[in-house]
Amino acid sequence: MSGGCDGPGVAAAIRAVAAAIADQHVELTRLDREIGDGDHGENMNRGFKAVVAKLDADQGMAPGAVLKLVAMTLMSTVGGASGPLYGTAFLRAATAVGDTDQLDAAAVGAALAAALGGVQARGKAVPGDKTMVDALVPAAEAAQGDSVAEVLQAAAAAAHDAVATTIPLVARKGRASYLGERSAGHADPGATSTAVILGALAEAAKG
Amino acid sequence: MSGGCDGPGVAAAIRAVAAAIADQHVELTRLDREIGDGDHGENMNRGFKAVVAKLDADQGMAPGAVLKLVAMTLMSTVGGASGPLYGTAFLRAATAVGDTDQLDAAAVGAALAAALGGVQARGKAVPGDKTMVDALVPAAEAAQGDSVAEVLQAAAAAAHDAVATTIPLVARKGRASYLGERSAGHADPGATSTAVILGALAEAAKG
Amino acid sequence: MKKIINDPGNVVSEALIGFAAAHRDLVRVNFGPDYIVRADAPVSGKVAVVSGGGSGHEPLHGGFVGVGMLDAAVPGAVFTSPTPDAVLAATQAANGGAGVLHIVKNYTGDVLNFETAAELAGAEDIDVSAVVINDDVAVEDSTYTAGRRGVGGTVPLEKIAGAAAARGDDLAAVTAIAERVIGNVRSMGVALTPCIVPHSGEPSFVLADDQIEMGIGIHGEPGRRRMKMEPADDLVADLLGPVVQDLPFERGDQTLLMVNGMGGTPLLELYLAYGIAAGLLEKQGIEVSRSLVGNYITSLEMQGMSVTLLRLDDELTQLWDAPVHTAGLRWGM
Amino acid sequence: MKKIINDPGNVVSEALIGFAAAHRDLVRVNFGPDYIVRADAPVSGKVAVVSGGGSGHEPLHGGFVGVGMLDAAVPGAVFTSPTPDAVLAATQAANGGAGVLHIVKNYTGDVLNFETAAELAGAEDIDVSAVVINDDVAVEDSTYTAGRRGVGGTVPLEKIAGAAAARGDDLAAVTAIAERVIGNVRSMGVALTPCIVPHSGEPSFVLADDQIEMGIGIHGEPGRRRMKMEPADDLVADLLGPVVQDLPFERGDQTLLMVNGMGGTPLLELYLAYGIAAGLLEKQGIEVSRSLVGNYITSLEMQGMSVTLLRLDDELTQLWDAPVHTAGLRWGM
Ligand SMILES: Nc1ncnc2c1ncn2[C@@H]1O[C@H](COP(=O)(O)OP(=O)(O)O)[C@@H](O)[C@H]1O
Ligand SMILES: Nc1ncnc2c1ncn2[C@@H]1O[C@H](COP(=O)(O)OP(=O)(O)O)[C@@H](O)[C@H]1O
Ligand SMILES: [Mg+2]
Ligand SMILES: [Mg+2]
Ligand SMILES: [Mg+2]
Ligand SMILES: [Mg+2]
Repeated sequence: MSGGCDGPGVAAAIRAVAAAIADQHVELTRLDREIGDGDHGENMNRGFKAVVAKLDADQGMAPGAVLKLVAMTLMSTVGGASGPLYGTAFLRAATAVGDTDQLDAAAVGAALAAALGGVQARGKAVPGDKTMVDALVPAAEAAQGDSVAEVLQAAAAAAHDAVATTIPLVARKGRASYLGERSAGHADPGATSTAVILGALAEAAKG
Repeated sequence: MSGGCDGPGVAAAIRAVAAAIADQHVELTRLDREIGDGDHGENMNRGFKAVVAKLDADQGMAPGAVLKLVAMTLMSTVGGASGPLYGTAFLRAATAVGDTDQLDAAAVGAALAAALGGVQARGKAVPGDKTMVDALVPAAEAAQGDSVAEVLQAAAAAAHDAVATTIPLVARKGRASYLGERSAGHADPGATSTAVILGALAEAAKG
Repeated sequence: MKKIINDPGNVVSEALIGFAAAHRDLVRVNFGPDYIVRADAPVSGKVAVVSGGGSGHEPLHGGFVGVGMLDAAVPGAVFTSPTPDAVLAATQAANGGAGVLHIVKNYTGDVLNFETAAELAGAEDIDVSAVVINDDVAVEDSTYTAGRRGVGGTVPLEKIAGAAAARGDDLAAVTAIAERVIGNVRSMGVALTPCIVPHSGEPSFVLADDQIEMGIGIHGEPGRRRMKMEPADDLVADLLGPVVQDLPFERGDQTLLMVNGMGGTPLLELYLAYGIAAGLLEKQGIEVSRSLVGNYITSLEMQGMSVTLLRLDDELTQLWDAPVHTAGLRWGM
Repeated sequence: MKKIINDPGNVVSEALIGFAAAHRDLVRVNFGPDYIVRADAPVSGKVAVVSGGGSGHEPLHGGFVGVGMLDAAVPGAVFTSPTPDAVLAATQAANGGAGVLHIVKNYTGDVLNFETAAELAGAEDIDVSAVVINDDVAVEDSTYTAGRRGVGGTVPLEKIAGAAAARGDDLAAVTAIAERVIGNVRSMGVALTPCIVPHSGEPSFVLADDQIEMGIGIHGEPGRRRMKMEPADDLVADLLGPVVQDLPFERGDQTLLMVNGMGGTPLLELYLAYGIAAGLLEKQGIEVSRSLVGNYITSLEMQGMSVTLLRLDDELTQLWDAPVHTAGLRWGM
């Protein structure tokens, strides 16, 4: 991360995520209109805008504290299905990194695995259900490397590729499941936002 | 009138009116949509259909009785502004012809004048207000001739010509008045239905 | 046109069948001529309050038949005044011997048909008095028109006149109360979209995607002017301004504020508009002591709203608060 | 998109301002986090009933806060579940010491957010129990979906659970009554037109001029199938059939029949549909002993309707009849 993997570096990476979500929110909403209720981009954008405001107010936190702040803010501003899911993901990630001052490659990999575990514990989705889990599972598996940048790069690439794999799937969880066969042929909005988030983190880590 | 100007003849003429209204009701409604609430054709058609049903049930009435039956039926089936107005018109016409068995030219002229009087008493419209009065006034004035056919022919022609004169008028009575200046440029639905009625009567009288 | 109907010609009578079934504890419905009366009509010795008009404005008027409001309602075809024979029959069915008040909205058709019915009722020795509500300030020039239309104010008028009759006022007194409401109530409405009358099948008018019709009546009759859609703050100010100026309502007045939907506008938007209107009135020192938000006098599926303001005195407030039990308005019982 | 709003981002909070102003005798509204509570909350010693969900379904849920129904409601953004902190705050505000029942409609977002809130409330020693309503028979295959959605049945559920709490039942008993309602209520809906979420600005789906979406949820989620528009007789039969077969409702059952509008359908059409539904049930020997017709759980300005049938026993009937005073449902007081 440009500022390294200390607290400010993580905060900067989260700001990059907020910018990427702001950039993509119309597209995320469009995807959600196809197979959901047309609010996913709006939900995520509202959440990450609130995160940025909180980061502005409270600087100099350790990585874990930043992730916990993201978790609590998403939880209390996003709503919908994705709010508690991403909230839980960041909360578990925060717990995983503990109170270290500096994240390393292993810590990031562990955080990603914890995040995935949290999403699955809350949402009960399995791979193939056409949810964000379909992006998180390959991302967590791919999260290997010698540096934080490498780990995130690998995870982001895997998540990015996973988005396309959700297109043919018939949804079995979330609102899209009500479409049955009609949900096939569209990318899952939550898998897409997962790819956007990981992509922004990876970019930020490259510095 | 084909069957003469006795009761059955008048009844036959009224059936001809009903047929003409049925024929023109879509156009009357279209006109009313332009400057009213889009129901005039429907209202008149509902009324004259009911009239025909009553004529079927009760045959052999004298001219005055036929006109009174038309009046009461229109009054109780048309609704809107035109219902009580046409109802009153036919009621006054019935009173004017009295219990004669056979209408002559003078009786028809007097009936038309009485009808006009009734419409104006009820509706308080004066010529130029863009209402059925604008067709009835010239019709009553023109209602001259040696035979019933001639009288009705003259009245119908005057009413027919009067329809066009309502086009530039700004309405001052009825629903169209709410349009103010915007009511100009459209023929008045009630003046048009008056022309349709008189036209059908005149045709019937030709035999 | 997609409507939940069978034959467009039978919409009103089929809806009446459903209304009768849903509210059999409250009303009786007569078919041919069509009218709705209180289940316990006639109430002997009580002035009866009867109203009516074209259908398509539900819950008005049938939804206001019941204890403490209307004794009978006469529904015409959609947007078409009922006929005198139907009004007469409803008047007879409601008459409890103390006379009948006709509440008539000022539309030529309603006025003429109720007038004729009142003459017929008079011939049968029923005491009828009539009031004509004309609260629509959108009609600026009443000399060169059929006069101001009866719109939103009809709802508090029917409630308050009904309450006066329920407490035992005689016909002259109920009529006087009704006239007092008419003298103190003003309204204006706006349409965002047209509506489609079932038998016509065509929109009543056409508006561009960014256009609204300001000052609309309740049948899709045109209003003051077409204008560009604007934010709710401006829209509500444009409706409320002429309403307040007309009476005029003044600092210190106690009022009933009614924000009414035209049928197709979500309640969420109506509450939003109510908040704006209440805020504007507060700034002018006009107190809102009673309120009503919802779809009460509608134009089928039209999107839009109207604002009605009624100046209250203690007696009108009491009558507004009095118990009422109808399909469309209920409290205190 | 023409809507009576200012900034699409502020629709819910501006509507809450209006709601608070219009119903200050009935409710208090908290902003940030947003929730609505009874004016006299918490009612000490009474079980509190709390519900919530995305906005845009008004009067549900805020319109059902008051005496005899909900103690608090938590409105999310339009069509978006509220967040756990808001649900927690409402739970705290409503809690009178006898525990809190969460009424949750079965949508992933609602379930997850209420679950999280319940965990948080538990950590603060508030007794919370939750019921999840899933009455939408349009979802045929609940194994391969997020399960049946909570739709029209939510309205009688909130009324009856609220009445049980009002008569003094403890948390276990109120929960059991709520589960009994859920076990006996079934619904299905149809959309004639889509609706437009303010911040999206685009219709939730697109239907041809003669097409309808049968089995729709309350957010414009798709239903069982797209089909050609049909006469009301067929449409109502297509909605009622699956509802009756599912429980199944049987000859001799006493029921509450609710015909609900999706927000943009005229009341005239809803009554017409009610008449058809009541007639079909009568033919099957299913008795309609209570009824509700109107817009109670809506999808903004969507045109369409839903049919809900609840099998009643004496106790459920008594609880339905018990006094209620809320903005959206009121009787007996
Ligand atoms: N049970 C679940 N587990 C994991 N992810 C889920 C689950 N349900 C929904 N999602 C994700 O949430 C996304 C939708 O989020 P969003 O639109 O914000 O919420 P809502 O569906 O409540 O409107 C879906 O695209 C999907 O990826
Ligand atoms: N006061 C009046 N005097 C005479 N004719 C009138 C008056 N008011 C309205 N009309 C006539 O009635 C016609 C409209 O009739 P109709 O559409 O059936 O009734 P409504 O206006 O109640 O819908 C107008 O075109 C006009 O000719
Ligand atoms: Mg969504
Ligand atoms: Mg007309
Ligand atoms: Mg009309
Ligand atoms: Mg949502």
